[in-house]
Amino acid sequence: MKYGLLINEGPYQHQAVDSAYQFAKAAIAKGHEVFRVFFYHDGVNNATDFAVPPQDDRNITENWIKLAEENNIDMVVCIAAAQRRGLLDANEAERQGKRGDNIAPGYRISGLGQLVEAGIECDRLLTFGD
Amino acid sequence: MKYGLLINEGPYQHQAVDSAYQFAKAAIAKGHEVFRVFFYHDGVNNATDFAVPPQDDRNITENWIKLAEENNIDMVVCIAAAQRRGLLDANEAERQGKRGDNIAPGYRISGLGQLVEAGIECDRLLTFGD
Amino acid sequence: MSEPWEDEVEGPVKKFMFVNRKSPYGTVYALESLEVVLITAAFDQDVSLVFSDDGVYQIKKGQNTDGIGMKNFSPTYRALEGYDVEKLYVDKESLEERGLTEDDLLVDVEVLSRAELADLMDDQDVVLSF
Amino acid sequence: MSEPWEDEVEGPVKKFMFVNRKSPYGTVYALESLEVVLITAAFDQDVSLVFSDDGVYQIKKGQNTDGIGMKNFSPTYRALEGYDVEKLYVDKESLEERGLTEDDLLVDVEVLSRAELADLMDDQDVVLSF
Amino acid sequence: MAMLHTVNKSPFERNTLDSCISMAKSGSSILLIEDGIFGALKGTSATDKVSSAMSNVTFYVLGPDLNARGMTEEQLIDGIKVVDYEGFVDLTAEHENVQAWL
Amino acid sequence: MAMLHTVNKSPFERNTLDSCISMAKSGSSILLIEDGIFGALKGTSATDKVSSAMSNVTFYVLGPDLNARGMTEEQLIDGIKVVDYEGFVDLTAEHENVQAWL
Repeated sequence: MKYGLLINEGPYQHQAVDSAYQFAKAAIAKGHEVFRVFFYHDGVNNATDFAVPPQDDRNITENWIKLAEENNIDMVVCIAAAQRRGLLDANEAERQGKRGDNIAPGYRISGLGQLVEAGIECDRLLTFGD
Repeated sequence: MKYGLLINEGPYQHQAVDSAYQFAKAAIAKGHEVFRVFFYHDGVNNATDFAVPPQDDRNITENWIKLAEENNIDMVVCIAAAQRRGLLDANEAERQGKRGDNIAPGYRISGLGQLVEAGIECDRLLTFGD
Repeated sequence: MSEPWEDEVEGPVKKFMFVNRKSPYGTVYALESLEVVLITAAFDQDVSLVFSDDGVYQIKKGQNTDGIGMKNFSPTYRALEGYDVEKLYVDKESLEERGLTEDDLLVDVEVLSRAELADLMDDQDVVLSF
Repeated sequence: MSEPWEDEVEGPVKKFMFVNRKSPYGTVYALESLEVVLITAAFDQDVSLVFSDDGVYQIKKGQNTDGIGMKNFSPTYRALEGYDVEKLYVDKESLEERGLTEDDLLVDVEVLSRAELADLMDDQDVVLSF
Repeated sequence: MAMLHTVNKSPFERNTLDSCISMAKSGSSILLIEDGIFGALKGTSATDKVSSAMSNVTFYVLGPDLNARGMTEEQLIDGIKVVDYEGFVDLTAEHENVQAWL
Repeated sequence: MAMLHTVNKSPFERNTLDSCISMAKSGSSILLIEDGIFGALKGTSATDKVSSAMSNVTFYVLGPDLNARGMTEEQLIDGIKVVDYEGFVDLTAEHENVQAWL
C-alpha cells in the first residue's frame, strides 16, 4: 500500500505526531510505502531545527528526518500554516525579510496542493491530530 | 489589582492567547497592572520572531510586544518548554550550538520560578489555555 | 496562501469528504479546513462538506468578530459555490441538539440523518476531519 | 529544566492548588504541570495537588511506555514526598466513573467528594489547572 | 466574594462545564468564554443543566465571544448576564480567586 | 471491508466516541488509540455504550497506548481485540477507507 500521512499537531504537546511516527515505522516494516508526510496546522512546528529536547526524551524532529532519509519519505510543511506560526526556510526568510530561518534539513515547504495530491495518489491518507 | 497571566497555547491554533490579550488590554484600560505574562507549554510559540501572518489577520506576537512596551509588562518564556519546541534566544542558541535564534525582542527566556513568583506577587494569576 | 492553480496537477478524480466537527474561532481548524477545501476543489476533485457536532456553528448566520480581534471568515462559505463546491451536508441531530434550524445557516445545505451521512461517508475515497 | 534553587526567592507563603484533569501521554499537560509543582515546592509554598476527571489516570499504577517511545514519568509522583509535596487529593466520583479504587494508584492520596474538594479549592490563593 | 470559574469549552464537545458545575460552590460565579458560550444558550440539550445550576451559581457570558459565534443576547437563558472584556476584568477583581477550567 | 474509524479521545472527556459510534455503519471497525483506549475498559461509566455498539461494529484497541496508561488486556471489555502498530497498519490496509475522529 501507498500511504500519505497528515499531521496536525506540534511536537510534545499532543501525542499525534508520535502516533504517526510509530505508524510510519510499522508500515515500512511491513513493506508498505510511506509516500508523503504533510505537516499542517501546528504540525508545522515539528519541522523546527532549533529544538533541544531533554536528553532522556525523544527527539521528534530528528526521528522523522532519519526515517524519511532511510525510506525516501517526502516531508512537506504547509507554507500558509508555517508562515502564521514562524517556520521559515532560507528562501522564505529572504523573501519575507526575516533575519534567519529555522526549518530543519529534510523538510520542504510547499502548498496545500501537496496534501491534495497525496490524497489522490495514495491508497490511504491518514490523519493524526487532536 | 496586580495581574499575572499564564498562556499555555500557541498562536492561531487556539483562541487562548487572543483572549489573554483582550483581557490584558481591558485590565490596563481599567487602571490595573499587568505585572507579568508567562508563556508555557505551546504558549512559548507566541514569542517567535519569524511569523508572517496573512495581511488581513492579526499579528499576535507584535501585538503583545507593543502592549508590553507601552505598559511595562514583563513577558517571560519558559526555558524548558521553549527548548522542547524550538524557541531560542541568542544566548541559548550559542550555548546549544544552534545556527540561529528566533525569540522576538520584548520576550525574555527564564525558568518556571518566574511563574511561581507571579503567583506569589500578583493579586490574581489567570490561566488561558486549551 | 499560495494560489491554488500554481501546483495543480492533472489526474484522476477522487471523492474527498471534509468532516467539520469544531466550532469556529475557539480553534483554527475550521478556518484551515476551509483552505484545504478550496484547494481540493481547484484540483477538480469531487468535494463534499459535512457539518456535524459543533461544526454546524461554522455556518451560523450573523457572526460578528469585531469584539475578539479575529477575522470573520464565514463569508467564505458563501463563496464555495463559485469554486463548484456544492455538496454541503448538515447533521440533523447536531442541529436539533443545539436548537438550530436550517434558517439559522448562512448557506444552502442538505440536512441528513446520521444514517444517511454514514452511507455518504462510506462511499468516499478520502475522508478528512479537522 | 533550570534547577529549582537557582531563582528561589524569599517571601510570603501562598496556597497553590494544581488541578490535574487530563490523562498522561495523550497531551503534555500532565508532565509539564508536574514541573511547575516541583518548582512551586522549591519556593516553599503550600502546595496541593488534585487529580480529577481523566487526571486520576496520571497516578495509575503499572504505566509502561516502552511501546510508544515516550518517557514514563509516573515515578516522579512517588518522588513528590521528597519535595515536601504531601497534599494529594483524588476526586472520588472520577475514580468511580472509571472503575478505579485507591489500590490502583501509585501514591498515597486522600479521596474526597466534590463538595470537599470545592471547599479546599475555595480556600486557595492560586489555582492552576493544566 | 467567592470564586470565579471560567469555562472555555463547548458543553457539547467536552465534560468541562459539567466538572466545573459539580465543583462550583453555592454563591460562586461561572463565566463562559470562547467556545464555552454555547452553554449559555436557551433551547439546546445543555440548557437544562445550566438552568438548574443557576439556583446556586451566577452565570456570566462574554459578549464578544457570543457575537463572534453569531449569537445575541436574545438567545441567552434568562438571567445570564453579558459582560465585555472590561466586565471580565471586573469579575476577576471582585471575586477572591479565579479558576480556569481548561 | 467497510470503513475503519479511529478515536483518540477519552470517552469521559469528549463526545468524540459517541459521534463516531453514531456514524459507524454496521460491519465497520473502530480502533481506539491514544486517550481513546479508556473507552475499551470494562467497569467504567462508558462500558455499556461500547458493549452495546459491539453488536454492529468490531472494536480494536492499540496495545502500546493501553500499556502506557497502566492498563492490560485483562481490563478490556470481552471481545475487544488488541493490536500493536503493525496491527494498526494491517487494519488500515484491510479496510477500504479510514476516518480519524479528532
